[in-house]
Amino acid sequence: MSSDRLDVLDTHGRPTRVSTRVGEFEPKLLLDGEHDLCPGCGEPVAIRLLLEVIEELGYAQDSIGVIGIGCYTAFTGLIDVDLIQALHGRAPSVATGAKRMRPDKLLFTLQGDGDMVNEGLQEVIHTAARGESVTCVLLNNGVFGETGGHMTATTALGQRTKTSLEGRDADYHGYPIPIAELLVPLGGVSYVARGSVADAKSVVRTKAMLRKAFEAQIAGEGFSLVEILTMCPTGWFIPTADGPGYLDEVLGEVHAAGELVVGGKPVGKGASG
Amino acid sequence: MSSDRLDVLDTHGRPTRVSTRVGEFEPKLLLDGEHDLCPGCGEPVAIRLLLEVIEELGYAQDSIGVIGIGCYTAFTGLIDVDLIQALHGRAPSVATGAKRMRPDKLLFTLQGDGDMVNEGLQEVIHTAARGESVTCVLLNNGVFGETGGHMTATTALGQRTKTSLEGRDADYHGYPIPIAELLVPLGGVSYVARGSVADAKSVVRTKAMLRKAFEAQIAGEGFSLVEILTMCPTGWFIPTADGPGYLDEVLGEVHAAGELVVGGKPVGKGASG
Amino acid sequence: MTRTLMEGSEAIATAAVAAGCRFFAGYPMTPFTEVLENFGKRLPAVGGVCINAESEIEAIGMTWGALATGARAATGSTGQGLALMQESLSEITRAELPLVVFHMARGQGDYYQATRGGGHGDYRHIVYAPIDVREAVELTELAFDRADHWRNPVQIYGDYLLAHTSEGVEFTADPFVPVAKDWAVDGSLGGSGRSRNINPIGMQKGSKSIDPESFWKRLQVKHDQIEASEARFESESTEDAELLVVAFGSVARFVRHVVRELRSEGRKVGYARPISLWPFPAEALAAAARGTQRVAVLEQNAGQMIDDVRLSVLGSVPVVGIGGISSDSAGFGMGPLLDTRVIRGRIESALENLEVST
Amino acid sequence: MTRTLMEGSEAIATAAVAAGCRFFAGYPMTPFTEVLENFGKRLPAVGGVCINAESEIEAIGMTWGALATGARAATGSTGQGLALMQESLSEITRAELPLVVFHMARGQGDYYQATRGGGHGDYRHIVYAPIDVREAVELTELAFDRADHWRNPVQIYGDYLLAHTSEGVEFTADPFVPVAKDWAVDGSLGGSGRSRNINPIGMQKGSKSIDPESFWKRLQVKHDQIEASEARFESESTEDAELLVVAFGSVARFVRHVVRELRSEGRKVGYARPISLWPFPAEALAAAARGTQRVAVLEQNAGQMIDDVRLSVLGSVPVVGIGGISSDSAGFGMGPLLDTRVIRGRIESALENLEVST
Amino acid sequence: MAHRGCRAMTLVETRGTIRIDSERCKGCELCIPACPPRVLRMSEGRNTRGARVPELLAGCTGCSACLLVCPDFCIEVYQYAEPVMLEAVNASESGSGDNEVTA
Amino acid sequence: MAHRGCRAMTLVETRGTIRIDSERCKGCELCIPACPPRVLRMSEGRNTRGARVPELLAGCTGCSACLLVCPDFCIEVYQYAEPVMLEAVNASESGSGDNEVTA
Amino acid sequence: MEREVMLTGIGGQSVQLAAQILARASLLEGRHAMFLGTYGGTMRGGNTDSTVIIGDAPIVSPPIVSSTWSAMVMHHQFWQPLREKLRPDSIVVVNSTLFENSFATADSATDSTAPEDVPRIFEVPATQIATDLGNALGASLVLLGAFASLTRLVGLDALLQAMRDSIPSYRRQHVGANETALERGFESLPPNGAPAWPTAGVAQ
Amino acid sequence: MEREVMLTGIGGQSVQLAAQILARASLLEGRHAMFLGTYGGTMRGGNTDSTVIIGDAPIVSPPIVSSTWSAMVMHHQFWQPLREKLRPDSIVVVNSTLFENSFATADSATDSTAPEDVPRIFEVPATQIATDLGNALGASLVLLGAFASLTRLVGLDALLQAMRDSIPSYRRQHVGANETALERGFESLPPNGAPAWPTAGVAQ
Ligand SMILES: Cc1ncc(C[n+]2csc(CCOP(=O)(O)OP(=O)(O)O)c2C)c(N)n1
Ligand SMILES: Cc1ncc(C[n+]2csc(CCOP(=O)(O)OP(=O)(O)O)c2C)c(N)n1
Ligand code: SF4
Ligand code: SF4
Ligand code: SF4
Ligand code: SF4
Ligand code: SF4
Ligand code: SF4
Ligand SMILES: [Mg+2]
Ligand SMILES: [Mg+2]
Repeated sequence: MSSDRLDVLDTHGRPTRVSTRVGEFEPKLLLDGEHDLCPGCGEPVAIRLLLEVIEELGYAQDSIGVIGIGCYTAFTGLIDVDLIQALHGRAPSVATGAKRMRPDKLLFTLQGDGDMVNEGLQEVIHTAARGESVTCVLLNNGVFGETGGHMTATTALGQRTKTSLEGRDADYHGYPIPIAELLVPLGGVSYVARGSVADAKSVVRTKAMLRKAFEAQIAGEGFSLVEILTMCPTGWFIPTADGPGYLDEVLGEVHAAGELVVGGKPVGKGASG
Repeated sequence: MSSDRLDVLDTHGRPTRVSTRVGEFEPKLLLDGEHDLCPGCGEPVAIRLLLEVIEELGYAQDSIGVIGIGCYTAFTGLIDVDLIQALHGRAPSVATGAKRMRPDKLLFTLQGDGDMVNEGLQEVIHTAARGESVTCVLLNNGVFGETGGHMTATTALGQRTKTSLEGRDADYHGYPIPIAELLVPLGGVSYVARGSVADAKSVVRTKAMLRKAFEAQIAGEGFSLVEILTMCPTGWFIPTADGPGYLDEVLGEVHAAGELVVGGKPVGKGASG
Repeated sequence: MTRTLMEGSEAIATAAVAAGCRFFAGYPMTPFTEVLENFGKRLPAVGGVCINAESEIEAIGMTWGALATGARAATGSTGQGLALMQESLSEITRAELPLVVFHMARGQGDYYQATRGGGHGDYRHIVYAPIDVREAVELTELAFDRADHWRNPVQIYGDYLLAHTSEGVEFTADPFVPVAKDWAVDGSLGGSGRSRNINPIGMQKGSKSIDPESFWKRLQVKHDQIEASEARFESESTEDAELLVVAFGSVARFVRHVVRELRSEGRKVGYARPISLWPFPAEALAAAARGTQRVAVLEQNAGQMIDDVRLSVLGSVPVVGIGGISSDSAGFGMGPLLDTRVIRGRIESALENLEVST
Repeated sequence: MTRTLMEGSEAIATAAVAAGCRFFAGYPMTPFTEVLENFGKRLPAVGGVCINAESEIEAIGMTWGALATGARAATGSTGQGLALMQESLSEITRAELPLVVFHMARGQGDYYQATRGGGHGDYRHIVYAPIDVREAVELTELAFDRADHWRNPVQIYGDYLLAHTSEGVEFTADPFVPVAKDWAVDGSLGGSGRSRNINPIGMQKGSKSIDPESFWKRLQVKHDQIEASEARFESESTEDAELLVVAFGSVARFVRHVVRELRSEGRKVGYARPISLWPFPAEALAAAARGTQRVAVLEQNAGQMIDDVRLSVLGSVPVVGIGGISSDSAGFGMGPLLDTRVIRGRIESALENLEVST
Repeated sequence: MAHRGCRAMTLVETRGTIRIDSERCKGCELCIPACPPRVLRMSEGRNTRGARVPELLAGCTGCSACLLVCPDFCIEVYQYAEPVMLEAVNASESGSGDNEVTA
Repeated sequence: MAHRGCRAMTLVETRGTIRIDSERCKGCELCIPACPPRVLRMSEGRNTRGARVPELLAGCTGCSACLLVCPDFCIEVYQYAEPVMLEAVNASESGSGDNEVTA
Repeated sequence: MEREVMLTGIGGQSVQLAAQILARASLLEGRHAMFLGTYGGTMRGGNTDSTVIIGDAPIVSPPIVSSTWSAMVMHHQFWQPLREKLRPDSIVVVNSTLFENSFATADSATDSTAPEDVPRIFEVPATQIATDLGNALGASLVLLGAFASLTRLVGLDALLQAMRDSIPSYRRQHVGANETALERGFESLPPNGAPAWPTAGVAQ
Repeated sequence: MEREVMLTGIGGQSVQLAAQILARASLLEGRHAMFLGTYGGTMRGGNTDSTVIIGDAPIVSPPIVSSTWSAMVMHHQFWQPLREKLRPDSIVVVNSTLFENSFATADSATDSTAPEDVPRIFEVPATQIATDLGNALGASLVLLGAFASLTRLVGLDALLQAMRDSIPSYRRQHVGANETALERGFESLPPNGAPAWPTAGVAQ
C-alpha cells in the first residue's frame, strides 16, 4: 500500500486529547455486541434504539420483552432485559398475558414482518383493538430474512425477494399490507408510527417514536406500535451498501414514514414524526 | 275470541283473484325453507338475498360456496349450491384454493363475525390483500350466536351479550373491530359494503350490494366483501321484536351501513349504497 | 362440612382459583364453554384476569405470557381447539412452563392427542382423567401443584358429562400460598447481566447459539422421572377376576357401576382405571391383569387407550376392545354407549368370551 | 434411461407434478422451504398454482379448497407447521379429501404426530417414510394414487437429509390421466336438488341435522380396511438373525449400511424397516422378529416408534431402544447419531446384549 | 285506538295479498312493523309450534316488505291485476279473531 | 479527484473522533455515506473476518451519525473539549494506507 | 341407598331449575346429590330433561341412568325415552294440565293405583295451579312440591331454602311467588304416599 | 463400488457448485451419484462442506459418511472434522494458495508422499491459478479439474458438460471462464496418479 498516506487517523484506542464520550459502541442493555446477523442488516440498528430508549426511560429493571421468530431472534440471547421467547407470530398475545399479570411493567414485543403481518397478523390487530397496554415493535424488511428472503405480506410492489426475483407484481403476488395504516381505525390504539433506519436522521426520528410509544404505554393510554423499516441486503439480493437507498425507494414508497396515531387520534397520512 | 272480527283475510291458499306472484316463500336455491334458527334471527334473511342474487345473475350452476361455523352452518344442508364446509375461521383460504382451481366459478364465503373477525381475522385480510377473486359475505350480529351469545371482536360498545350483560365497555372489554373499514387501505380490494337486514329498505339495499360484489368478482376486479348486520335476539337477550331496533341503535352505531370501496376506490365513509 | 352443589365446570374453576390460578384465557366451544364462563365469573373477584380470547391460539399465547411471569395460569378447550394449540402446547413444554389445560372433550376420541401430543418433537403432558366432579376438584388442585413441581404442563381431560354434571362438592385444600419462582420474568433483572429468558428453543442468555440436543435430552430425563413417579390408578375386585375391564374418565363411572353390579351377582369380573393417562400406570395395570384370562378395554372411540393397555400387559393376557365410537347428534359424546344396560351387555359378552362387534 | 441429478425437494416436487398435482400451498420453514420453492418453480409451467401462503393454517385451508374441486393438491411443512395444521388435518380426513402432505421434519421426533395425529378424534393418515430420494419419488407418486383411492390424506415423512440430498433420479411413471371425481364440487349442480357438499361434520344435503356417529363409524371401517391392506415393509438378513434392528426413514439408510457391514463380517444381525408408519407393518415385523433374541429400535428421538414395534411383537421377544435424541445446533436433526460409526457402536453393543444408554 | 265492536267500517284499496305458511312461522313479529300500510298484526291464537302468527288485514299493496324481513320463509306475495276495495279496521288494534274473509 | 502523492495539504477543523472496533466490522459500508463531513472511507486492507473496514480522516465533528447506522456496534464517538486543526485529504479518494497519525 | 329422579319437559318449563332445587335441598338435608340436565341435540326449542340422584353416601351411579326410581313429567312431547326407563314400581308425578290425554291413556294403563306391571302414577294439575297463582312459569315448582310431599325425598323447608339459593340475584322478585308454588304443590298430593327412605323421611 | 469425495471450504468458495458438477458429471458417464451439502449451523458465513458419493450401482451409502475415499480442501478454517474422516489411504487435493501453512504442516505429517499412516496429499495452488485466469471465484473448479485428472473419477468432457448443465441461465456469461478453470485444473496434476476405478478410468 502507498506509503505516502499519512491522513488516516488512529481509531483503535481512546482519544488522547481531552474529550467526552458521546456515543458508546453498544447499548448498555446488550450483553454482547457481537452477533451473527448479516453485514448491512438494519435490525441491530433498530434494536439499539429500543434498548437505549428503555434505558433512558429508567425502565431497565421494569421491562419485559417478548421476541418473535426471525433473524432478530438471535438477539434473545444477547439482550439484557427479562425476555420471553414467543413462537412465530404469537408475541402480542404473550405480551398481553404478561402485562395483565404485571401491569406495572413495560411490555414490548419485537417482531418481524413475517412474524407480525404474515403468521400472526390477527394477534396484533386483536391486541390493538383490545387496547392492550403493550408496545409492539415491528422490524419490517419486507422479507422472511431468516428462511432465505421470501416474499412477505409487506413486501413492496417491485421489491426483489427470493420468491419475487423480478420484483413483486400486484397481479401475480397481490398487494402489500400497510400494517400501520391498518391499525388506524381501531379504538384501542394510542400511538402508531413508522420509522426507518436507512440513515442517521431516520434513526434519530425513529428513536423518538419508540420513546413516545413507551410513554403512551406508561401513561396507560392503550396500545402502541412502532414499525421500523430495516435493510435486508441478503434477502433483497443486493450489495450491502445499496440497502438504505433501496429501502427508501422501494419499501419507503409503500410504507411511508411518519406518525399515524398520536394520543389516540389519527394524524394526517404520512405526517412527519 | 271475539266473533265480530271479520276483517282478517284468508292467507292460506293462493289468491282467487287474477294476480301475479311477485315474491316466493323461499329462494329457489334452498332445498327446504324449514330451518332451526331462532325466531327473529337475521341470518336466514341475509341468506335469502345471497341465494336470490346468485340465481338472478345466472350463476346457480356456476357457484361454489364456502360456509364457516356459526348458526348459519345449519344452512349447509339446505342451500342448493355446491358447497364446501370450512372449519371455524378458515373459509377465505378455502375459497382461495377453490377459486384458483376453478377460476370461472363464482366463489363466495358465508361467515359470521365470530368466524371472520375472531377466529379467522387474518384469513380475510390476507385474502383481500392478495386481491383474491372471491366474495366474502359476513353475517355480523356481534355475538357468537351458536355457543350461546358471547362477545365477539365486533360487539358494539354498549351491546349486551352473555359475557357483557351490562353492555360492552371499552375499558374492560376493548373496542369493536370495524372489519369493513379495516379492509379499505388494502390494494387488492375491489368492493366493500356494509348492509343490514333490520328493515325492508335495508334488505333491498343489501341485496344490491351483494349483486355489486359478485359483479366485481365476475369482472375480475379482485376481492369483495359484503358485511350484513343481522339480528340475534337470543344472543342479545332481548325479545325477538326488539331485534331490528336494537340492531340499528347499537350495532349500527359502530358499524355504519354504506359502501366503502367501489371499483377498487375508497368512497366517503358511510356513503349510502 | 357443607357440600355445595356445583356443575363440573364451576367446580373446576372454583378449585383452580382456590389453588391459586389467577389467569385464564379461552375461546368458547361446547362443551368447554362453561368452564370459561365460570373462570370469567370467579377470577375478577380475587384480582385475577379472565380473557375471552379472540381464538384458541391467542388464548394459549396469553396464558404463556401469564405463566412466564410466574402466575398460576390455565387455558382449555375441546379437542378441536386443542388441535389448534398444538404448536404452542409442544413448545410451552420445552419452555418448561407450568401450564394447566382444561380439556372438555367431545367423547373420548382425543386420547392420542392428550397422551402423544400432536405437536412436534418429544414432549409429554401429565394427563388426569377424572371420573366425577369430586375427583375433578382434587385433580385440579393436584394439577397446579404438579405443574409447578415439574415445570411441565398438566391436562385435565374431561368431557361433556364432567363439565355439566352437578354434584355436592367440598373444598378442603389448604389456602394456596404462592411459591417464589426464581425462573420467572418480572422485569427486575434487566441490565444486571443476569436477566432471564423464558425460552422454548434452548437459547441461553449470553449466547448467540443454541444447543438443542442437550436441552432436549434434559427434558427427556425429566419426562422419564415423571413417568416413574406420577402414575395414578384405581382398581376394584381384581383378585380373583377372570375378566378385567379397563376404562377411563366418565365412561369408567358406568363401567365401575356395572362391574359392582356383576360382582354382587357373583361374576368374576374386575375393574381398573388409569387416573393418569400419561404417565400410564402400566405396572399397576399389569399387576391387576395378572391372573385374569382377558382384559377388555371399554373406551368411547375407535380404540386408542388399548395401545397403552397392550403395552402394559405385553402379550401376557389377550386384550380386546369392547367400546367404540358413540355420539349423540351434536357430536358431544353422550351417545348410546353411555348406558349401563348397553355396557353391561358388552361386559357380559366379554365374560362369555364372545366376540363383541362394536 | 437418463438419470437427472436432483435434490430431494426438487425430486419430490417433480414427482408430484408428474403425478398430476396441480396445486400447492405452503409457508417457508427449514428444512421444508425448498419443497415449497420447487413447487413454485414447477407448477406454473404446467398451468398449476403454487401459493406462498401467509401462514401454515392458511396454506392447508387453500389446499382444502383446491382438493374440494377435485384437483390433486398438496401442502407441507415441518413438524411445527404441521402442529398448527392439526385441526385441519383431522377434519380434512373427515371431509374425506385426498390430501398429500410433505413433511420435512427436524429429526424424527414427530413420529407420534404423524402416526397418531394431534388433531382431535379418531382419524388416521397413511404415512410413508422414504429412505432415499429415489424411494421418495416412488412414494410421492403412490401417495397421490392412494389418497385418491381412499379419499384419505397421505403423508410423506422426510427430513433434512431427504430434502437436501441430491441423487440421480428417473421418472418412469406413466403420464397422469386425471380421474373423474363425482364427489367434487365444480359448481355445476346448484339448483338441481343434487348439489354437493364437501363436509367434515357429516352434514348431508337436504338435512338440517347431522349424524356424527354413523359418519365416524364409516370412517373407522375405511381406516380398518386401509390398515389391513396398505402396510409396506422391507427387511434384510432376518432369517438367522439373533438381533433385528428396526429403523425408518433416512436413519434406516445408516442402519441398513451398518447391518450389511456387520453381516459381511459374519455377525447375526438383521434389518427391518417400516416403509409405511401407518398402517404399521405389524405382521411383517412380527414375522421378521420371529426367531430373533432381541429387537433393537434405532430412531432419532426419545422413543416413539418403539411403541409400535412392541405392539407388533407383543412380548414375544424383548424390544430395546438404541437410538435417542440427536440434533445439530440448528435443531434440524443432523446430529451426531447420524454417523455409521456411532450407529455401528450402538448395534454392536446391542449384539453384545449390553444396556445401551442413549 | 278503535274500540272493539265499534270499528270504522272504511273501504281501503287493496292492490295485493300474501300467503302465510303459518306452520313455519315462529312468531317473531318482524313482519308486523315492516309492513308499510300496517295491514299485518299478530294473531291471538297459536300454531302447533305454540307461536302467534301474522294476520292480514285489507290494504295490502303487494310490496313484499313482510317477505323480505321474515326469517322463516313464511310469506309469499301477490299483486292483483286490478286493485280491489276491501273493508278495513285499524290494524294497530291488538288481537285477532279466527273469522276470515276470502281475499 | 486528488492525485495520489499530490494531496491537497489543507488543515480542517476537527471537533471529535471515533473509535472503531475493526474486528467486529463486517464491512457493510453503511457508515461511509452516513458521515455528514464525509471523513470516513473504506480501507484497502481487510480484518481477520476478511472485511474492509472504515478509516477516519480529519474533520470528524463527533456527530455520531456513523454510530447510529452501524449494524455491528463497531463505533464509539468522542467530542473534543477544544477543536483541533488536522491535515486532511479528500475523503472521496478511494483506498487507504496503513500509516496512521494519532488523533 | 341412591334414589333416581328423572324430569322431562319442553324448553321454558323450568325443568332444570326444579332439578337443581331438588338436588340442592338434598344437600341441605345432609345427603349427597348429583344432577345432569340434557337438551335436545342441535334442534332449538326441543326437549329438556334432567336426572337427579340423591343418596346417603357419595353418589356412585353415573349421571345417566338406565332405569329410574321416580319421575316428574311436565309435558308429554318428549317423554317416551323416560317412559322406557320406568320400572314397574317407579313413582311418577305428572303435570296433568299439559299431559296430552291422561297419563294413563298415553301409557295405555288403566288407573293410577299400582298394579305390578305399571308405574305408580300421581297426577297434579301443576300448570293450572300455577296459572291460578298468577305464576304460570312456576308449574315445575308446583310439581316438585307435590313430588316432595308424596315421597318425602326432601322436606319443604329444604326445598324453600334451596329455591332461594338457586335464584340469581336479578330474579329476586320471583322468590315469593316461587315459595307459594312450592307450598301449594306440597299440599296437592298426600304426604308420604310413596316414601323414598326406609325411615319416615325428614320431618316436615 | 462406491467412492466418497468430501469437499470443505468457507462460504463463497463455490464448494457446492464443484460438488454438484462432480455428481452430475458422474451421471453423464453412466454412473450413479449422490451429494449432500452442509453449512455451518445457524452462524452465517461459516463453513460449507459437501459429500459426493459415486458408484457403479444405485448408491446405498448414507449421505453422511464416517470415512472418505478422497477429499478436496479449499480452505483450512473448518477442515478438522473432514480430517478426522480421512483414512490412511485417502486421496486429498488441497488448495495450497489458501491452506494455512502447508497441508503437511497443518497435519503434522512430513511430506506429501504417502506413508502408511497419513493420507496421500496433492497440493494445487488453485486460488492462484484462478486469480491468474482472472476468475478468482473459479478456484474450486480448478481444484475439481485437478482432482479429476488425478483420480479419473470422471473425465474432463463430462465435467465440462456437467458444468454447463449446472450454471443457471442468468450466469451463462461465466461458462467460458469456468471451462478454462476446469481445463487448467485438469492440467495441474498428473493424469491418473491415483485412479478411482479398477479399470483405467473413462477415456479423456
Ligand atoms: C410456525 C412457524 N412457521 C415458520 C417458521 C420458519 N420461520 C422462521 S423465521 C421466519 C421468517 C421470519 O421473518 P421475519 O419475521 O420478517 O423476520 P426476519 O427474518 O425478516 O428478520 C420463518 C418463516 C417458524 N419458525 N415457525
Ligand atoms: C376452532 C373452533 N373454535 C370454537 C368453535 C365453537 N364455535 C362454534 S360456532 C362459534 C361461534 C360462531 O359465531 P359467529 O361466526 O359469529 O356465528 P353466529 O353463531 O353468531 O351465527 C364458535 C365459537 C369451533 N367450532 N371451532
Ligand atoms: S437475512 Fe436480512 S434480516 Fe436476516 S440478518 Fe441477514 S440482512 Fe438481516
Ligand atoms: S343464536 Fe342468534 S344467530 Fe343463532 S340462530 Fe339464534 S338468533 Fe340467530
Ligand atoms: S306485501 Fe307489503 S303491504 Fe302486503 S302485507 Fe306484506 S308488507 Fe304489508
Ligand atoms: S316475520 Fe315470519 S316468522 Fe316472524 S312473525 Fe312474521 S311470518 Fe312469522
Ligand atoms: S461521528 Fe459524525 S463526523 Fe465523526 S466519523 Fe462519525 S459520522 Fe463522521
Ligand atoms: S457500518 Fe459498522 S459494520 Fe458497516 S462498515 Fe461501518 S463500521 Fe463496519
Ligand atoms: Mg422480515
Ligand atoms: Mg355472530
